[in-house]
Amino acid sequence: MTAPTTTAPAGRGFIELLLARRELLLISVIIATVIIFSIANPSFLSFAHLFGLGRSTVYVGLMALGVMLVLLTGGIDISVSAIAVSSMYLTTVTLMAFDYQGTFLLAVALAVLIGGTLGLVNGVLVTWLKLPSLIVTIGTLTLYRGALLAFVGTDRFRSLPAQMAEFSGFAVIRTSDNGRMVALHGAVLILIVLAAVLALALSRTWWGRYIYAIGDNQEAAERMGVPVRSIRVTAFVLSGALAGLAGLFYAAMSRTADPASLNGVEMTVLAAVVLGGVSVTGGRGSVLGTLLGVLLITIVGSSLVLVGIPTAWQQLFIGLFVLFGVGVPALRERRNERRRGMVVSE
Amino acid sequence: GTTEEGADPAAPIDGEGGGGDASGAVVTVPKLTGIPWFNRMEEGVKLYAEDTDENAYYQGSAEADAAAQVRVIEDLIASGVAALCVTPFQPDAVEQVLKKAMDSDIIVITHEAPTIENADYDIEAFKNDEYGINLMDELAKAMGEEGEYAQMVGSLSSSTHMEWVDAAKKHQEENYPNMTLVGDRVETSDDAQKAYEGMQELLSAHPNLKGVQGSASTDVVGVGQAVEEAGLQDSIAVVGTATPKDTVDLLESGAIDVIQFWDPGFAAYAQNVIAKMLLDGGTVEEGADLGVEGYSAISIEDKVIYGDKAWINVTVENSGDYDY
Amino acid sequence: MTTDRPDAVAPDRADFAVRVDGVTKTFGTVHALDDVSFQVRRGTIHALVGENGSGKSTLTKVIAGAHAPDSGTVTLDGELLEDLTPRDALRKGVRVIYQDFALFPNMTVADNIGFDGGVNPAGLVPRGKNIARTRSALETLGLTISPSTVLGSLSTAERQLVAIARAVSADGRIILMDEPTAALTQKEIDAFLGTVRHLASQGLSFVFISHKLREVVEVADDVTIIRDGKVVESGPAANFDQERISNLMTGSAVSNVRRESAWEVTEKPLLSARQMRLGSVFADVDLELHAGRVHGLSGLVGCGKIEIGLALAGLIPIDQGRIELDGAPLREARSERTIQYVPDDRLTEGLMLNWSIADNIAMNSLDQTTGRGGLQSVPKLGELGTRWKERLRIKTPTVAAPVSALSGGNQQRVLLSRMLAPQPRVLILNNPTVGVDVGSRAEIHDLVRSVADDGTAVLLISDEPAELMSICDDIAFVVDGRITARHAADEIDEERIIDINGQGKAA
Amino acid sequence: MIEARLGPRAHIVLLGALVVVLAGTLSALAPSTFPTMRNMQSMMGQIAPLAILAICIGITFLIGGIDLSIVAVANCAAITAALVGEAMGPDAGALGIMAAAGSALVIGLLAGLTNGFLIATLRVHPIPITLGTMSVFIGISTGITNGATVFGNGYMSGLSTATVVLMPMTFVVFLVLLALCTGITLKTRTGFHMYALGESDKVARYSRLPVTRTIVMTYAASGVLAAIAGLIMFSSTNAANVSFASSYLMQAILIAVVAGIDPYGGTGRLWAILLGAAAMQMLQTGINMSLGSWSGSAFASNFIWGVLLIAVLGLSKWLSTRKHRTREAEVEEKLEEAEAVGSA
Ligand SMILES: Nc1ncnc2c1ncn2[C@@H]1O[C@H](COP(=O)(O)OP(=O)(O)OP(=O)(O)O)[C@@H](O)[C@H]1O
Ligand SMILES: Nc1ncnc2c1ncn2[C@@H]1O[C@H](COP(=O)(O)OP(=O)(O)OP(=O)(O)O)[C@@H](O)[C@H]1O
Ligand SMILES: [Mg+2]
Ligand SMILES: [Mg+2]
Repeated sequence: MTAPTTTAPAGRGFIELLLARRELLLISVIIATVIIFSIANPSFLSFAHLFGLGRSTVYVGLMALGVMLVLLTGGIDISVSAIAVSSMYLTTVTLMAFDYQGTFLLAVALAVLIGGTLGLVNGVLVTWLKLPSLIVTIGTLTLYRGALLAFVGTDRFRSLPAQMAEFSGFAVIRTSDNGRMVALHGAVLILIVLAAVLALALSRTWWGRYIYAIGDNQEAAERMGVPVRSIRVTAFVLSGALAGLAGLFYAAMSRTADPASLNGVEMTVLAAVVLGGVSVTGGRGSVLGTLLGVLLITIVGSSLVLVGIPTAWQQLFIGLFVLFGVGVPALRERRNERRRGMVVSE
Repeated sequence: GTTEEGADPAAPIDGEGGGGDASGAVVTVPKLTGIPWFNRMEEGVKLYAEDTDENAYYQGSAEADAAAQVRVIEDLIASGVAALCVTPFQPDAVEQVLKKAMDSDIIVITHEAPTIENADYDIEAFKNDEYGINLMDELAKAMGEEGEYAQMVGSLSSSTHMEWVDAAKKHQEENYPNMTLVGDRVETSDDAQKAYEGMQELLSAHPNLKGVQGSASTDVVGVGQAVEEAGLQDSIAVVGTATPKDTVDLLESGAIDVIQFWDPGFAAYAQNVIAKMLLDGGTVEEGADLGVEGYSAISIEDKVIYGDKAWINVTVENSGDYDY
Repeated sequence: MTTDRPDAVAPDRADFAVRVDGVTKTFGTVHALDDVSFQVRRGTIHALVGENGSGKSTLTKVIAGAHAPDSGTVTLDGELLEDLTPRDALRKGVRVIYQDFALFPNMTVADNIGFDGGVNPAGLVPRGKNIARTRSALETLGLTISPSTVLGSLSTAERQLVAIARAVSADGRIILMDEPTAALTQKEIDAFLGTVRHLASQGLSFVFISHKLREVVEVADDVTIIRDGKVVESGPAANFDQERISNLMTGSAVSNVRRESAWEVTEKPLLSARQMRLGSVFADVDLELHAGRVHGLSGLVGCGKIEIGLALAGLIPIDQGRIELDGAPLREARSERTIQYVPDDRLTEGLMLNWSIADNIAMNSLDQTTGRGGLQSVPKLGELGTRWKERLRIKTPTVAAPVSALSGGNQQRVLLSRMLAPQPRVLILNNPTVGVDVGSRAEIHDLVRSVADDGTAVLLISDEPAELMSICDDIAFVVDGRITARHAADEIDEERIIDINGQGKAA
Repeated sequence: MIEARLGPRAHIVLLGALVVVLAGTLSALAPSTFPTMRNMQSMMGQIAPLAILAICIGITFLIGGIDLSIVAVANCAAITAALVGEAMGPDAGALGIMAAAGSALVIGLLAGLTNGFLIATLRVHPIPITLGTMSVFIGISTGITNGATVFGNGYMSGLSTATVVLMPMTFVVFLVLLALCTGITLKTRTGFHMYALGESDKVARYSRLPVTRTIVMTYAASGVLAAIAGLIMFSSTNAANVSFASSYLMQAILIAVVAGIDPYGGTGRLWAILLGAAAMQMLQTGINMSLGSWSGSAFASNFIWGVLLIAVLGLSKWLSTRKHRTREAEVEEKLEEAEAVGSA
């Protein structure tokens, strides 16, 4: 080619590579954190702690995958925590009304269905009313939760349907750690499998390409024949369905159906997703990055005590990680844009 | 001020929606609405209203937020209630709005806030240190009076929780020399999931842990679940404040040994009785019987009214006796 | 009109790959297409020519289903399609190279070339096939880009080639190409046109839009000329030569007015650049702008001429070199008001489309709309707007109307008003007559000349040789980020300009 | 001339009507308690800090941004005021008040400058940035206070108890700030730049408006306003805690959006926040008063808010697109007339 080209980013050594691939940057940060933490307290690397960490990532991780999808299309979904709690509670209340004692799968199906429906409402409001998704989902956030508490009930249930309660003990690996039974919760595997399926769908199916295309350049996507509206709706529906699943898992794993729970989780989810490198303007981000973002936030959120930092400082670290994770790649991007004469400054 | 009207005996008692007339009413304000503990409190208020035919009802904010509670109280003052029975979310945060209420001649009775300034009376089911000491006795009994234990509180800024754990710790140091407190107090934000995660961390950090004392009503729920999953029902003792309904399964499995609580419904009932007494121009006497379980011979210290050690201990044997 | 123009060449109706009948398309208040009829014979290359803003792209978009026409019909491959959508057009084998490329910057080259918006979303992406297809497409065009490069890191010319590769590699039957050669060097153009001819011989049909008339007469089988949204002439290429085409495009014999009243070159330039360099965008650039003179900057799309203008305006930083205004470094010269830059894309870079005309004009002259107490005054805003409305003859009943309600020419006048209102000493214009009709264009040219006559230093960046010829005093040529030649405007002609630009790096 | 910047008039009419209908209905439902001076004062006092936070959202919306850190900043500022007040001792008097309030405002300013600086230089969307700084500010406040409530010595309570012309002082502070911000946005160059930046940051940059300065100033103002809201909350509770008012962020956003300020920037009237805040407060008070004894009442207002938000925005969008079309048609008509006259 004869026109001026930019130097390939890979040519600039390890640091440049790290900065270019958010996943690599996150992995390095996570490895560094793990090394530091396990030096400070070797029990960080115990099965008990690692399994615990895995379990803590589940519900935030599921919601994060959904939010990631919506962000990829250039929208935003703030309402996931309300969808999660609504589907979980409605499912539980319904099952308990019928004194249901059958398989947990029905509960899963119901929660996913309710979550998906609430997500569909978001999607339809966004695409048909042509309102910004930020506004719509802030509206439905308060609406869903308000409706749930005002019209469905506020009672917290601790005696869940038997199969649902049993799910809290659903373990895939069991071992004994200092005489204590520790188990890797099955939900961790479910999260990983779902994430893998989603990652495959995003990279291998046209649906996935369309999700990225819409966030990347919506006009081009329209001109290339992508059914933009319906694809955007699917992102909201999946986000709702994943949130529904997250809510159900949260309730089953804590064996409590509490309609007041999960309040404010949307902020943690959003923080994890943007830390994972998903662009809030769409078109960029990956499943792996999202999971790594969730993992990093979970590590910071649940291991500081182990290394002797008071929980009080936890938020500070999360904030710094987010700023660092978002800021450093941005600086690099700005520099590249500058070099290519793309930035119009004052 | 509207106190001259007193409570209107003819006012309808309103259970399900509809506009209850606020003016002249005695209104009970919980920390927040929608959690079982305060749902029970609401039942107490309803019971009182039925028993006495007074215009008494229950109203609170949807959020676990001191500022939101203040706004509910503001609205109630503006709508001309006669008396407020408040369980402050954070006692110090409501001082000013309660002062405003007192300045508008509204009777103010608080609960779970023995140090409050702007109230006619505060009512406590018991003395907090005695409650904490009793919890420690239960814990020591379950641990065989030896080993490491940890303490959890809903929030480090909750004065009652802190009084319980402080008194318990002091009592342990004086009476159970073979027990040791490990770790910082774990803060759980009244969230069972946080308590669960906190317990997992405690187990990792202190493999020899033998006991846990919980404070918030969600603490032992999370802790019990962690214990059950770790298969440590028999080696770790768990005691703390909770409601029977929340813990029945964990008590049965042995993950929780003892729960201790008081009945928020009766406390609210007692608050309402005192409020009514004051509205009628009466005074509260030492040893008086408020006509509700646990408050048959109250004691008064300064502005704080104590019930007769009105706490309840529940183990697996009697867990079926309560439906809240 | 041409609607029922007898088809001397192809009498059989079904032989048309594309047939457009009576299409009208209005945006806001203006007719972008006015009762246009147009046919493309199967297996031919049909050139569509017209001035900037005459409606060529709009027609392309109507055929591709990207714009719904207000009235009229589109027939593809003999099938009349109601409510044509991009999806329908794709199914009928229509592939488009859009003028703005319509690519996905965050995706790789292979993902862009293999992208297919018309299939079932649940289907699998044939990744291996896409990569193979990408390889072969890039090869045919003589490209050495790796298929896994992220598109966003490519240069404009490379992106254009990717867009071409995408259109020709998919199994389309009708290919619409909106200025596909704008960013390419002569060598690349030759390779590209070879490919097009080859594909046409295999039965593919092409619509080819270009401003380079030489290419048009060289490659086209048929030619249609469009002016102000109307078809003015259509027929076999043999009927046209370059001269005739350009006369038909502009509606009159081109009056090659040259500027004569230029000021003498003064000893000290008003704005000067020495050895400017910016990354891989441009290097070793020396330029001097003198009061009262119009300096032209010519080059292919993406050659760096626009960035040079931006750098001179202080809008992008440079890595090396000095820019001086009146002998003082630019940063210290506080240039905000003294240098004004007029971007070419008035829709996204120049104007606040929803805002009123007055607001747009006042944007850079808020000191003139300050009323009592140093506060902004709405009446004064209106006065300023009205003053400029009259001065530049903006056709609008009120300056409170939104800019979006104006025609392209009038929008451009609003933009120029904004830039002239603060009375700049240096004016940098980037294609100031894009999408502007002939009359307005002449007026804008007059305006630029008169602004220069008043002592302003003007830098004119233009893709149009005719425009450069008609207003510039000197012209510098940018190839691959370097100034390769400088000529006085009266030394050269349009052909020569195209030649110099097309030389590429090799030269 | 500036109508495009203000946004559709239909919206204001709609919102105004909503406020009037709400006031009328509630007065009719509770004639002895709702339309009383005491209740009006109480409502004004309650809404003041929230409404000031809504101004923060409003001005950042105007430039096409958003500030998620406001509640964290408000609490940070209140905690600072409490700690400084404590350090000055109970007898510091006016000096103590000034030091406490001053340091809170400085904290707000610093927080805002940090936000603005990061957003302007990194050019990252403000959501991730202010989400990050929100966590940082919460983290610092939690770390310093250990999560505990810190108390004042009552010297600020004057702010929350004083009244001016029958209105609570805090509400007057809100009105003054709102008037100031409305004036600045509509009447000054900076305001023009804010609108321009929100309408299109690309155009603003190409036309050399001081973009960085505008961004930094707006977020700085947001920080200071948040600090003032924090001081007001502190004055009315005499206590500060990192978790106070956690529900205010979403509510402030709701008010700003309902007030018709476009979250994508460039359009809106700040003063409409008064209407939005009034509607929100009346709704809440109305529900508290008329449905107080229904156990769902505390949540019903959230539900109604969600419905209202989507309804008001959907409706005004619909009305304004219709209006937009008619406006363009009008211009076209006039143009044609003018041409007819010209050619005649
Ligand atoms: N998206 C748009 N928004 C507003 N106006 C538009 C848009 N697209 C085209 N136009 C207007 O329609 C007119 C016709 O534009 P079109 O792009 O069809 O011209 P063109 O002949 O392709 O010009 P060029 O040679 O510059 O590409 C232009 O003058 C422009 O002002
Ligand atoms: N996609 C679009 N969306 C909205 N408006 C558009 C679009 N495309 C074009 N326009 C509007 O259509 C008009 C473009 O018309 P165009 O430039 O072809 O007019 P014109 O007749 O050539 O006018 P002039 O003679 O002044 O150049 C402008 O008003 C432009 O704002
Ligand atoms: Mg035109
Ligand atoms: Mg075009």
